[in-house]
Amino acid sequence: MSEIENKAENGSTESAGECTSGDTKDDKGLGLGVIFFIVAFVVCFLSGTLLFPKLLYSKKEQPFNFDHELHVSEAGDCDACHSVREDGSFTGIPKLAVCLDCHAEDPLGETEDEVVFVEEYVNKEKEVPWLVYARQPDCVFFSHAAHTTNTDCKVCHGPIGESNSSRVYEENRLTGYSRDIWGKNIFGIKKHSWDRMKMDDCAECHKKETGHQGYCFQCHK
Amino acid sequence: MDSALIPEGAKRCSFPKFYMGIAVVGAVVLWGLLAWGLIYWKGLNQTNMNDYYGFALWIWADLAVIAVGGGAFFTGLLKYIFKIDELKNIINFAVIIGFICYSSALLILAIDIGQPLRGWFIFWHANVHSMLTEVAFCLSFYFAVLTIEFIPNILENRQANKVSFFHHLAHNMHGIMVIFAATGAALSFFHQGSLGGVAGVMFGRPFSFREHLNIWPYTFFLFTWSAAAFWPCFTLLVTKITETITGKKLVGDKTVHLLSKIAGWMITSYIIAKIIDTIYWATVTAPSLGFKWTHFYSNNALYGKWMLFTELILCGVLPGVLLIMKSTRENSKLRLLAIILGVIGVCLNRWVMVLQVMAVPVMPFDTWALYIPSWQEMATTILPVAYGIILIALTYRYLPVFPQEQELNYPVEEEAVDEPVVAPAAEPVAATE
Amino acid sequence: MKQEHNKAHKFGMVIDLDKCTGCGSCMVSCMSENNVPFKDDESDKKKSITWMRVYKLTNGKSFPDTEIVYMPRPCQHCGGKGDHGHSPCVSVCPATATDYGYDTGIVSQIYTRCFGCRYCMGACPYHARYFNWWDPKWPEGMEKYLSPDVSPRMRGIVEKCSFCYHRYQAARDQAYAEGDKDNIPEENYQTACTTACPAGAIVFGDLNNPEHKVHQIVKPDPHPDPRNKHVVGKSRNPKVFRLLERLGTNTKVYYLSDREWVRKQGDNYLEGEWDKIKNHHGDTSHG
Amino acid sequence: MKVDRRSFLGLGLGAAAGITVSPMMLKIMDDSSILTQTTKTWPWALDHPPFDGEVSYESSVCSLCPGSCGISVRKIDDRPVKIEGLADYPINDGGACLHGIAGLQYLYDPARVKTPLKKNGDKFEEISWDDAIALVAGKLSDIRKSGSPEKLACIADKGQGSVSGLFKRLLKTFGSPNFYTMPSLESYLEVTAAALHGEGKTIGFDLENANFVLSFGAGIIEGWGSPVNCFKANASRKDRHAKLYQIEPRLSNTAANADKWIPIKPGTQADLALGMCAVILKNNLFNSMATGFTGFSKLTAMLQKEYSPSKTSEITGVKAADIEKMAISFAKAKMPLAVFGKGRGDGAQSLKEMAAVHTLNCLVGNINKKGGAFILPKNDYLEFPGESMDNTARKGFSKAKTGRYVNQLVEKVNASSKPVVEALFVYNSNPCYALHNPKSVKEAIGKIPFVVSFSSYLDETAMEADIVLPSHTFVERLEDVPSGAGLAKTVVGLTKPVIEPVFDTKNPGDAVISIAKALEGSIAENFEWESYEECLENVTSGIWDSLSEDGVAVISEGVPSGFVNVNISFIANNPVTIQAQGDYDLTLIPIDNMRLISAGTAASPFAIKTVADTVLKGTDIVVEINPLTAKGLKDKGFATLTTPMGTARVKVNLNEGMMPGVIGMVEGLGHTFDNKFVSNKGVNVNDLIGPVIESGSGLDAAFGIKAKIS
Repeated sequence: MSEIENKAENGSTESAGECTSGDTKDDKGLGLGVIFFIVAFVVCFLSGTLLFPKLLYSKKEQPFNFDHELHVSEAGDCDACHSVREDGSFTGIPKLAVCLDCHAEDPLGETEDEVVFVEEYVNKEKEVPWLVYARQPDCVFFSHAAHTTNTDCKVCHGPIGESNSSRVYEENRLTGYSRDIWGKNIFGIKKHSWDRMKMDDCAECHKKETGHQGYCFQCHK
Repeated sequence: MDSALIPEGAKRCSFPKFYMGIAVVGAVVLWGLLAWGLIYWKGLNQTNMNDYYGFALWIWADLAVIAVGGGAFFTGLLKYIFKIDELKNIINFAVIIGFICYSSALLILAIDIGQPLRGWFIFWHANVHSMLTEVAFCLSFYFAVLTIEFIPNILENRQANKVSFFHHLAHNMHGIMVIFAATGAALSFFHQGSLGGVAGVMFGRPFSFREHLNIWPYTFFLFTWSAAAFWPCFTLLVTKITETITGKKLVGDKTVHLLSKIAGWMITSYIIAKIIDTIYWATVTAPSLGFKWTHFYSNNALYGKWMLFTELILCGVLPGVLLIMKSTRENSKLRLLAIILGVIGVCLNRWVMVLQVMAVPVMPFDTWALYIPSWQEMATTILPVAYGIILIALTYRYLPVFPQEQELNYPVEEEAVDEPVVAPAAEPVAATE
Repeated sequence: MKQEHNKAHKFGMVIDLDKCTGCGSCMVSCMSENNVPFKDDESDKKKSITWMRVYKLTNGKSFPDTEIVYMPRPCQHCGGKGDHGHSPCVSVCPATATDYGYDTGIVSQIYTRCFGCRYCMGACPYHARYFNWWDPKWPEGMEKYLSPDVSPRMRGIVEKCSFCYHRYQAARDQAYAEGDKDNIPEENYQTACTTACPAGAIVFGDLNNPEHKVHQIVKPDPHPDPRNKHVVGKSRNPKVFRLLERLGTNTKVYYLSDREWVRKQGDNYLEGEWDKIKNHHGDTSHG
Repeated sequence: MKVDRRSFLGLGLGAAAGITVSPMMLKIMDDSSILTQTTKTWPWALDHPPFDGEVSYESSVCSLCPGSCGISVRKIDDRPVKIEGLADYPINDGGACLHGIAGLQYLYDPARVKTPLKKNGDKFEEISWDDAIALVAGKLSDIRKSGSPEKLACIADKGQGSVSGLFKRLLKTFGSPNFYTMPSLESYLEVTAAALHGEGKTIGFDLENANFVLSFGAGIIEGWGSPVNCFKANASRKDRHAKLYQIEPRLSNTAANADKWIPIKPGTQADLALGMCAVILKNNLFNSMATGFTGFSKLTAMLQKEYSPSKTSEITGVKAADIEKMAISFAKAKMPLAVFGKGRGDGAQSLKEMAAVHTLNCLVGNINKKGGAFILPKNDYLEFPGESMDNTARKGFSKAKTGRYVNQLVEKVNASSKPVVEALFVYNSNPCYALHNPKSVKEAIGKIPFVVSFSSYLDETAMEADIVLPSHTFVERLEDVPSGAGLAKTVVGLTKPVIEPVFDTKNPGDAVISIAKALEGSIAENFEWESYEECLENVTSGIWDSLSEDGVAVISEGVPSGFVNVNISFIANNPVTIQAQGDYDLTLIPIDNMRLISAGTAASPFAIKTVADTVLKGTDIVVEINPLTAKGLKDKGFATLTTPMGTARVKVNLNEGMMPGVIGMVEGLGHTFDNKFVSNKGVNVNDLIGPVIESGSGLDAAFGIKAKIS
């Protein structure tokens, strides 16, 4: 009550006092307002652009480092480990059993990562809990079989085969999905076809390649 | 206590009395908010809706408030475009009622959806074929327009108006209001219509399905027309209620008679169209789908032919005739009867076009589905009513809503009464500062 | 695009009501295949999610002339008036959460897009669409049997039969793996209800493919019905009918029965109308 | 510098504009909608969406009911996610019933017993397997030492299969003849075959080929026999132009699907069958072989006297002309077949009825003919090594069984003040639910000092037990599953574990072997297998190769050959027809519904979900009644149903498919164990019906009970 009253009082005195020189005062106030506006705008814009992603994503390390380049040179192309099964489904990240095809006997190499791999997983017969950068939400159906015949893995996954170490996995705290889906760029701007993996990116390519972005069920389940 | 905010020259009840009243209605609002909270927290299982009644009380309330709240756009249209100046006496109030109705409609829609966090999909992933998309867009834009139309009135508050910026803003906004009125009218035409379209396009539901004119089913036009026809009834009804509660005459008879006359002719023309539509539907559309029209009114506990009679004759033809005839129109009791019937009529129409549509079995082996809303649904439906009462009370108290208030209530002692009451209260304060 | 359209499938079903025993296998197979939840009390059938529901029809006669027939009702996958793909539900969804796949004729439902306005449910005369009034919950441990092929739903959204689209996805995957992506044998894509039916009452396949059994039974008429231009694909088998055909929904689920009263219950008829048109292959339209 | 409101306005607007222009708004909006998609946010809290992996299919056999269908279990890596019918399996060829399909729900059933339990006062406490076995063995040793080993009894669901074999072996070497099976179609077929064709035989019905099936209430599509096999045979009727006449008081699904439904007064099927026999005899439409049947002339004389069409019509309510017409078309049909076993065939049955119906088969000469009734030897593929018994065992085993059937056992236990049974094993059966008047069964079980249940679930009987030794469910266990249930062929399937046991349970075979070993001495000597697996391989050695390789062994198929002896003296003596107990005006009969399970196990949550609201509404059971009978009762309204055994609050479904004067109540509801999805719904119809023992056969033949409703 008293607040309303006070405000009312202030208002009345102000306007009473301002009556004569209202215009000049207005200008000054507006000028100050503009400065405040600009400062607030810049601060909020920058925090929304720079600080916000830092808060939104948590950083996680892979269980141990994985050298894709080395594996490509030793084992062969992507499909040496990530293959399409006979029934057309996709194996994704290989299971321990696949690793053991080569790593069965003695440790291969003397890296620390190999030690972790052997001690923590091979000896304990535990699957490696890899964090999957490209994991799509549960509602998405993606047929690798339909794409691998005419599309290079790189188009969606980027040059991951050339990497020597596993990069940090960034997890969206809200949704639990990998940052790779939205893309590194918080504005969603992409330079390469693999920079983002949202539905619109699929649709864009489908439109270009098949003339139609596809029906819902083509990619949803 | 709040006298400094009360419009100059207006008499209002004492501060405690006013807020006691607000508190009572506020309790109802809290009840509604509690129900809303429950619905968001626990989900729509808090309602009595089911897979047959996907649309129920809420959608009816939505359609009904939008129908009766159509006054804002129509008054705007008549005053600013058709230059019927007499309506200046009611336009502020019509805008407020419209604002309340449309904000309520949006509120109810927000409660009604199963995944509120995805509500924005309707805009972002809009399906242009859907009548509901059209509704959502028009409704939201029109609500924005209404807010703009409402702002000048708020700025006319005694204190706000003292700020020269606000004063000028309000003044200038009045000047360009014609643009908003035109925009509003166009938007309204479409969303009133598309609300009608919601039912009319459902070709799987022979009860609501209507033949189309181009892409629009007849219900599209009927809804727009009925909203245009019945809004004066609701505006007059709310005015009457406000007058009764405040004990003052707020709108001049001339305006009231004009509005009634508009209503009379619009209702009558609408109801003729509606009857023609009904006959066409009953004799051509429904039979072509294998239904005798009586199928939709039999073998259930609620939806009998009386419903059709009530909607068309009792709450359609009758108020139309009563309001057309000068003698009955200018008889305050009969006029009141007519506007009440009119409001019931349009609400009943919306009820039928939502709930009966869901109730009627379409598959020959299906059965009628009847439903009684849960308290949570009722509370959230009453919530906007209570909120509307509070908003009307506040605006009436603090804003110069009714331009005729002074001349109608204290025409002689205007000066004498006014000055002593307000001015002394303000001046000493200013002096001490 | 044009090419694709020429090759378009039109998946559909024909259910022999004389063979159907009302045993419920199709319902349970569907629920188990599609991760459909269940709750304590499922006896309020208006709040019970059963993509496949079996209706009990009676001829309305009294003892001992009563007859019963069971009618399984999955989503009818309407093609809409003129079979142009504007199904009753698809055309009303404000958020494009359901679409008509012109390549398959299957009406989709995207659970993550739907925001729960329920307009589609109002528009569907078959009550094939179900709302998740509750949070789906499984007893401890039971979530381990959930299939990864169909995403579990959340509360507040609509779900419905998809003709086990995930099985089509799997069949396509297999065809890709076998190097002949356009060749999906009839038996490779069958819905869960079809394969489960112990009476073999359900036949599923491509209505556009004359080699498929469903086409051979239904013999769909590719031309619009002369008596109702909205109706396309009417069966040329006099024992076959569709549900509410005259509404122009153009469903892809056909029913088969030797019994006339059963065929009559497939649609609404004015008095005397049925007798005039029943011989026009179980047909429906008015003059 | 004066900071006025305009500055604040600037600040606010600036902040708002800055946030709006930054990607944060859009991102949060997008993420919040994705948030609604992710499972972990929601109260139902799945930790993760269902894991994807490699798909594989494992074949096995469903042992939920005697149907013994082949199943194919779809697995994602190690996780079974779906059960489907196994294509080309000799019984079900790809089809599956709803209970089997929902089988995985039993695996994770909330009422499962997760570890051995010991009753302490009113409560169960968890104990280890070793302790539990030791405890059971200790108790049994005491009984044996007391010198009356026959006081150990066992109730199992069936007498066939190696697990039942192990139980029988344990009892025999322990010294008890008291092995009982729950009533089942299989046992009724054996009883009927024994009455007409001699011991050691069973009957198979060639439904797949018969072209005129006369079903005396057999719910051919309600779960009778081997359900999926019957579904298939029935569905093929349309293409084979075969006819089915269904004779029962209610328009069941079978009746609805049949070519003709003949409503009949409850409990008079035997009379109708005999009336038809009379017509056939009178019109000389019988097979010439029939004159050679033992008791033929006596039967002819009796029938002419007692079962003239008009008299039969009076008893049964079927028109005399219809009886004659039906009998004549039956006799003249190319491949006629009369089928007995009301409902599922596992409820109470009267031998008079079964024998009378089967006499029809014998008279028209369809025995061991295509499309007829096959007289098969009892399925005897198990080769247990001969038992070595000590004196105690020999003495005990040679004593007479306490009762002929479970019912008499219950009766005897209740009648005696001294313990007739000292210890009871209950395996795969739930007598405290499935027998008529379960209250008296519970009372009897309460009187038995030591009860061991081998159930997988804490069902009504397990609740009464002192020790629960939980069994694997059918998807976790290895077991041979012989077909019974009236099939025209003899098939043994192999149930295989498709998942590691979810809880600390055992294969019941292993549990029995462990108990036997703990009993030491001559008993242990008879169980010298390392494990049940070894035992199974050993005792099924004759068919093990095909069992283990194909998952199935077909023992006999096609029309059996050889002369079959027919003795119709039992029926020629015209035994008394059972009357319903009580003297109310109406008759309550149980209804078999395919979507429910009438035996001990409850239906799965999925199956319960499919049950119509005209059967179960909320927690109320709905009874069917003809509008003519339901004077003053409203459809969907409440009523009180009273029988001599008790009363129940029920809802009413006015149903023109119900014969006037009869009330139908579904079987399989009213379970009381701890699974909110399936329990505490409706009432158990067995609570309202008491056993009525048929003199001569000793069977509980209560087809219903007199009742009133108001």
